[in-house]
Amino acid sequence: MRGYRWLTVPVVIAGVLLAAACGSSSKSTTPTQAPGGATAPAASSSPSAAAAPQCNKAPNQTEGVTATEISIGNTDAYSGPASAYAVIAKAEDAYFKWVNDQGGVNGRKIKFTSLDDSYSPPKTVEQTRALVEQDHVFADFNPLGTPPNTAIRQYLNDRGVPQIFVATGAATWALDHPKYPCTIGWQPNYQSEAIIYGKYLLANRPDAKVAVLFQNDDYGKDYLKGLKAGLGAKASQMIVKEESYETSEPDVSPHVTTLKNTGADVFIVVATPKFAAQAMKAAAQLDWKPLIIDNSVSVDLNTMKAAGAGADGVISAAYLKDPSDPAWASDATVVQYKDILAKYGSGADPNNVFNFYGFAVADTLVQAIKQAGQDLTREGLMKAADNMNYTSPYLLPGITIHTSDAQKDWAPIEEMQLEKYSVAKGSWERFGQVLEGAVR
Amino acid sequence: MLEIRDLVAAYGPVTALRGVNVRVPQGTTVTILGANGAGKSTILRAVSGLLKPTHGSIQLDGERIDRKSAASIVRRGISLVPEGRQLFTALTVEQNLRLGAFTRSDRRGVREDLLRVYDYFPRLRERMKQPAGSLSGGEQQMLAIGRALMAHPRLLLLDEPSTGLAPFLVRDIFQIVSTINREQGTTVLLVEQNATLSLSIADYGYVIETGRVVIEAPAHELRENEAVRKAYLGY
Amino acid sequence: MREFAQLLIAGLSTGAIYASLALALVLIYQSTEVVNFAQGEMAMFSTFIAWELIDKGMPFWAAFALTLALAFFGGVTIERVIIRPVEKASVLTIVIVTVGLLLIFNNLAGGIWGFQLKTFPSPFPSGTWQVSGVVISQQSVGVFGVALLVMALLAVFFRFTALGLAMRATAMNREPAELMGIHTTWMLALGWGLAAVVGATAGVLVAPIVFLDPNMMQGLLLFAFAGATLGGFESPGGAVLGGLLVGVAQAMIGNYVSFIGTDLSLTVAMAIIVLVLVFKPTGLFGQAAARRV
Amino acid sequence: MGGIWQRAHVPSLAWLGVALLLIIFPPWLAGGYRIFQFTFVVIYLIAILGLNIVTGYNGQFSLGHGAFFAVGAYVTGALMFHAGAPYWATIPLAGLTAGVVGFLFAIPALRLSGLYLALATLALAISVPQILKKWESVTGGVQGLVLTKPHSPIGALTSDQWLFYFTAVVALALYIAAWVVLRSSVGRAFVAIRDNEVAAEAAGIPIARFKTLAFGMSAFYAGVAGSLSAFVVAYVAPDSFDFLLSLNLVVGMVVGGTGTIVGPALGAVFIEFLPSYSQDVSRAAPGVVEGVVLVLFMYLMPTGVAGFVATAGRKALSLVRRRTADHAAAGPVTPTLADQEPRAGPGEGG
Repeated sequence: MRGYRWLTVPVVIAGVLLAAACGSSSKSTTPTQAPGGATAPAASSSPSAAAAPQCNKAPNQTEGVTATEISIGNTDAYSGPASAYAVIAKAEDAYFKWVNDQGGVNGRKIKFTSLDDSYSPPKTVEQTRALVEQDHVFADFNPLGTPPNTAIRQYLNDRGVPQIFVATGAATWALDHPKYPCTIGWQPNYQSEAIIYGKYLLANRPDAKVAVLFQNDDYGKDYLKGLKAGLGAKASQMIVKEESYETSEPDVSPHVTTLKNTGADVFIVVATPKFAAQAMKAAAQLDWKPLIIDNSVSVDLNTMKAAGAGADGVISAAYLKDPSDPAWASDATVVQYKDILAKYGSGADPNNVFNFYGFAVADTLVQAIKQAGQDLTREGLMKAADNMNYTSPYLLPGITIHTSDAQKDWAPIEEMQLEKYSVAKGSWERFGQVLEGAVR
Repeated sequence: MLEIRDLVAAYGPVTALRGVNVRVPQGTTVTILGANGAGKSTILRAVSGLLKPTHGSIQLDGERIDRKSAASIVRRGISLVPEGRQLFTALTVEQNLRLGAFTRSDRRGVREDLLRVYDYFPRLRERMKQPAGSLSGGEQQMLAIGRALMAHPRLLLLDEPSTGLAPFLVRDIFQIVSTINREQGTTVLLVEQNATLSLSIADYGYVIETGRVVIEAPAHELRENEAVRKAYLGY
Repeated sequence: MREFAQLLIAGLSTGAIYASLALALVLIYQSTEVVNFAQGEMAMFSTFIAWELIDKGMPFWAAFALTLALAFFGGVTIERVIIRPVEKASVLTIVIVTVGLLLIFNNLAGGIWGFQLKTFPSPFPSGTWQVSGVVISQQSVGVFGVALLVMALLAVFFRFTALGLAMRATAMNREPAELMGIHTTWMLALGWGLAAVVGATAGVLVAPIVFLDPNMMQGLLLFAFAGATLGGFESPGGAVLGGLLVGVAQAMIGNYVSFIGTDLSLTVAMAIIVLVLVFKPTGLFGQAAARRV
Repeated sequence: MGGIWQRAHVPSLAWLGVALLLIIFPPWLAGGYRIFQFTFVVIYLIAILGLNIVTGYNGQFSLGHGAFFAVGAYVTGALMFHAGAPYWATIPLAGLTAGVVGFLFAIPALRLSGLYLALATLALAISVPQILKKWESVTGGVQGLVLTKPHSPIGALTSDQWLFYFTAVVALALYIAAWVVLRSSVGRAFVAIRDNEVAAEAAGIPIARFKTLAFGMSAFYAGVAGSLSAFVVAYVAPDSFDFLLSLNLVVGMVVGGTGTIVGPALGAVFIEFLPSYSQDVSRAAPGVVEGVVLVLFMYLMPTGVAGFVATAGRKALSLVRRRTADHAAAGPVTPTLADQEPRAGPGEGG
C-alpha cells in the first residue's frame, strides 16, 4: 500500500492538468466571428423566407384533440436544484383553468398535464415519452431548460409533435428552427439581450473597460457570445476580464474582488437572482462603483432589494411588464393577472415574475391555437406559430410577438427596452427606444 | 449477593447457556472456568445487562436485575471489565477513568478513587494525558480495570483479564484484583481460561461446558480435582 | 499586495461560512459517528422558521433563541422517531435515511415558503471597514467571530464536561459506554439536538450573505464537508481551520492560477482534499487512530 | 452475505428463469415509453451491480459511481458524435475507460476508509461534471452531444424493443461475469478484505491489489451502464450526471439489498419508478413523498428488500423447523448483518 501512495500525486495532478489543458484547447474551437460581428454557428442553415419549415411528420395530426378538448403536455423541475422554476408550470395551469372557465379556446377546453423531470435530461426524455405515448398529448408546451429540451428535440420532431414555446433562452431554438420545424422558442434569447447591451455600450460608453461575471453554463456563455457580437470589433479591446462562477459556490464575492482589481468601469452581471444580488451587493461593499448591467433573468424587486445599495443605478433590459412595479398597478392586464392568480393560483405570489411569465407564454399558446383555427392539426399549430404577429398585452408597449416578418428569423420575441433601477424609488424606470437584438 | 438461577441465553438462533446456576456471596472471589465458547462470557454479559436472558433469573441482593438496562445495573453497583478491554481509544487515560465515574455525583469520592486507581497502577498516572489507544496491552488492561473501579462497584466482573498479556503482567494484575477484594471488600466474579492463577485467588469455582455447569466446588477442591487438573491445569 | 490581501479577506469570509456549517458536521459525527446528509437541509429549515418568526414581527434575538430551542427539540425528535428504528442497521442504511430526510426537508421548505429568494436580516451591521485600502465587511467579521465562539464552546464541551465525554464515548463504542452507566440512547438524541442547534446557528449566520432559499445549503454543505474533512472530523478547531483553508484556496486558485481558471476551482478544491487525505487520512488535525465506519 | 453465492446454485437457476421471463415478455406487453423505462431499469441494474462489487462485497464505500457512469456515457457519446462509431462498438471502450479511471482513483483511495473514502468519492462525483463542461471540444460543454438513436437491425422489432433486448443481454452477460468472479478466489478475497482487512492481510491476500481491482471492476460496470444510457437517451449532457445520480445508485443498492443477487434488480426498479409515483401522489412536493417512502423502506427493511425476504424466509423456515423438530435444535449461524457481529479485534478500531 505504501508503495502506491506516491503514485497519487502524479495521478491527481495529471488529472487536473489534463482537464485544464483540454479546457484551454477548447478556446480555439469556439465559433469564429463572422464579418459584421455576429457569430455564425456552423450547424444552422441560414434562414430564408423561401424555406418555410413544415412540422408535418405526425401520422395522426389531430392526436390529443377532440371536439371538446385539447391535451397539452409539459415538463418542469418540481424537484431538484432547479425547482424554483416549477412556479411557471403551476402558473400556466392556473391560466388554462381560467381559460377553460371562460369557455376554452375555439370551444375546446385545455387539458394540461405537467410532469416533473428534475432538470435531468434522461428523465425529460422519459416523461416526454410518457406524455406523447401514454397521455397522447397534442403538443409539448414550454418545457423547461436548454439541456432537457435538447434531449427531446429529435424525438418530438421525428414524431411531428410540436415542442412549442420552450422555456429557455438559447439561440438554437431560433437558429435551428428550419432543421427542427416542430420546435420553436419564445422569449428573447440570451444572445439578443446581450447584443442590446453591447450596442448600448458602444453608443454610450465606447471607451469603457468591461468586466463580466457569468454563470458557467450555456446560459452564461450565450450572453458572453451575444455581448461580443454586440460590441463587434471592439469586443476584445473593451472586455478586460471574463470571470465565471459555478452554481455550487455559496458566495460570488471573491469573483467580484478579482473583477474589481482589473480597474473596470462597467460590470456586467450574467447571473441567476441569488448570485446577481450577491454580486451587486459585493461591488457596493468593496466600494467599487462601475456602471452595472444586470441581466433580465434577475431583475425582480426581491433580488434588487437583496442587493441593497449595490442596486442603485443598475441597468437592465425588459420585455415583460413587471407585476410588482407600481407603474403597472392599474394596467388592465396586470390587474386581470392578479385576479386570475388569486382565484386559480392556490396562493401563488403575484409579485413573482415567473408567474407572470407563465401567464404570458400560456396566453401566446392560446393565441396560436386560436389562429390555427377550428380544424386544429399539429402542422396547423406550428404554421400558426411560424406566422404570428401578436401584440401581447403582457409585453411592454412596442414589443410584439412576431414570426411573420420578412426576416423570418424564427425568434418570436427579440426586442427589449432598457431600464434603470432606483433604490430610493424601489422600482425600475424604462428609458430610450425599444431595441432590437436579432441573432443572425 | 448475586444469585443466578436457571439462566438460558442465546445469540439469535444460537443457544449459549442452557440453565446455569451460580451464586456469588458477599466479599468473596468466585471464578468461572471453561473452554473457549463454553458460555463463560455470556454469563457476565447477562449479569451486566448487555444481553437479555431468554429464561431464568438474576438477582442482586434479592432484587431481580435481568430485565434492567446496562446503565441502571451499573448504578446498582455492578461493574464489568469487558473482554478485549473495550476502551475509548481516542480519549485520554484520564478521560477514560472519568467516564468510569459517570454515574457518580460525589466529587470528593471520585477524586479519592482516582488517586487510589493511580496508586494501584502507577503506570496510568504517568500516562494520564495520553490517548488510551497508545498504551501497551498490559496498560490497557490496567486502565480497563481502573475504569471499572471508578464506578466504586460492590461487585466487580472481570472477563478474561489475562488475554494477550505476558505471564508476569498477568500475575501482577491478579495480585491487584486480589488486593482490591481484600482491601475494599469488593466482591469479584472472574471468568478465565487461565485456571491456575484464577483458582489461586478465588474462594469458589465453577466449571462450565457447552452452556452448562458441570462441576462446582471451593477453589482448593477444584485445584485437587482430577478432571479439572487434566482439562484446565495441564498436569 | 493589496489585491492579495483583499482576496485573502474574501476567501476568509467565504471560509467562515464553510467553517460554521462544518462545525455542525463535526458535532454530529463526534456525538453519533453518523454523517448526516440532511444536516444542511435541517439548518436551512431552521433558518426559514427564524425568517417566519421575524416576518411575523418578532425581534431578531427572540426569534433566534426560539429557533434554536425548536431546532434542538426537532433534532432530538428526529433521532428518537426516525433514526432510532434503524440505529442498529448498517451505516449505509442510516446514510440512506438521512438522504430521505434531505429530500423531505428540501421539498417541504419549497412547498411552504417557495423557492424564491428571500432576504434575511443580519444581526451584524452591514458596513465595512477600510484598512489601508483593503475592505473588510463587518458582517463577515461577525460570522467569523461567532464561528470561533461556537468552536471554543464545542471544544470545551467535548473535552472537559462529563456530558461531552459521555457523548463521545457513546459514539465511539456504545457497549462499554453503557457499561459506564451512560444512557446511550439519550446521548445520541442529544447529539442530534445539539447538531441541529449548531446548524441553525450557522444557517441564521450565513442567510444574510447567501440569501435564503430551500437550496441554499446544497453547495455550502459540500464545501463544509471539504472543510471538515480537511481539518479532520475529530476536532472543532480543525473544522474551522479546514473551512477557512477551503475558502481561501478557492479564492486564490481562481485568481492566480490562470490556466485552471475559476470554473475549475471546485475540482481543484476537491483534488486538494483527496491529496490531503492520502497523506493524512484523518485530516490535518485528526488524531492518529484510523476509524471504521 | 458472501455465502449466498455459494449456497445459491438452485435458487440462482430459478432466478435465471425469472430473469429470462422478465427479459422476453415485457416489450410485447407494453408501449414504447414503458420499454424505455424498463431499459433504464436494466441500465441502473448494471450500475448498481457494479457498485455492489466494491461496496457490498469489498466493503469500500463509494458515493461517486455517477462519475464512472458519466465517463462511460461520454466515451460512447464522443466516439459516436465525433468519429461516427457504431454504438455497440463503443461499449467495451467505455467500460474499460471507466474501469481505468476507477482503478487510478482507487490508488489514492487505498489510504482511506469508511467516511473519508465516501467523501473522496463524493468529491469525484461533483468534480466530473465540471471537467466535462470545461472540456468543450470533446464533450460539447454544457450543451452536450446529441446522438443518433440506434435503429433495430431486426425488422420485427422497434428501436425501443431492440434496445431493451440489447441492454438486457449485456446485463445478463455482466451478471454472469460478476457471479463467476465473485465465486472465484478473487471474490473470496474481496469478501475477506471486507470482513476483516487485518486478518486478510495476515492470510497473505495482497490488499492493495484486490481493493484497486474491485474498484476498477466496479467502475467498469458503471461505465458500461453509462455507455448504454448514452445511446438509449441519444443525448449526453453534464446535467444528466449530477450528484443525485450517484446518490440514487447508492439508494438503489441499499434498498435492493447490499451484497445480494437480486438486490440490484429490485433497487433499479425502485429508483426508476419511485420519482414518477411520488409525483402522482403529490405534485406540490414529490420530494417529500420520495423521502418518506425511502425512510419507511429503511425502517421496514433495513437490510433491503432482498435481505428482508431472506430474513423472513429464514424465520418462516425456522418456525416450521421448531414446530417439527426438538425445540432445543438451533438453526445455522447466519447473521444478516456483518455489523451485528461483535467487533473483531480489540481496541484498534476505536
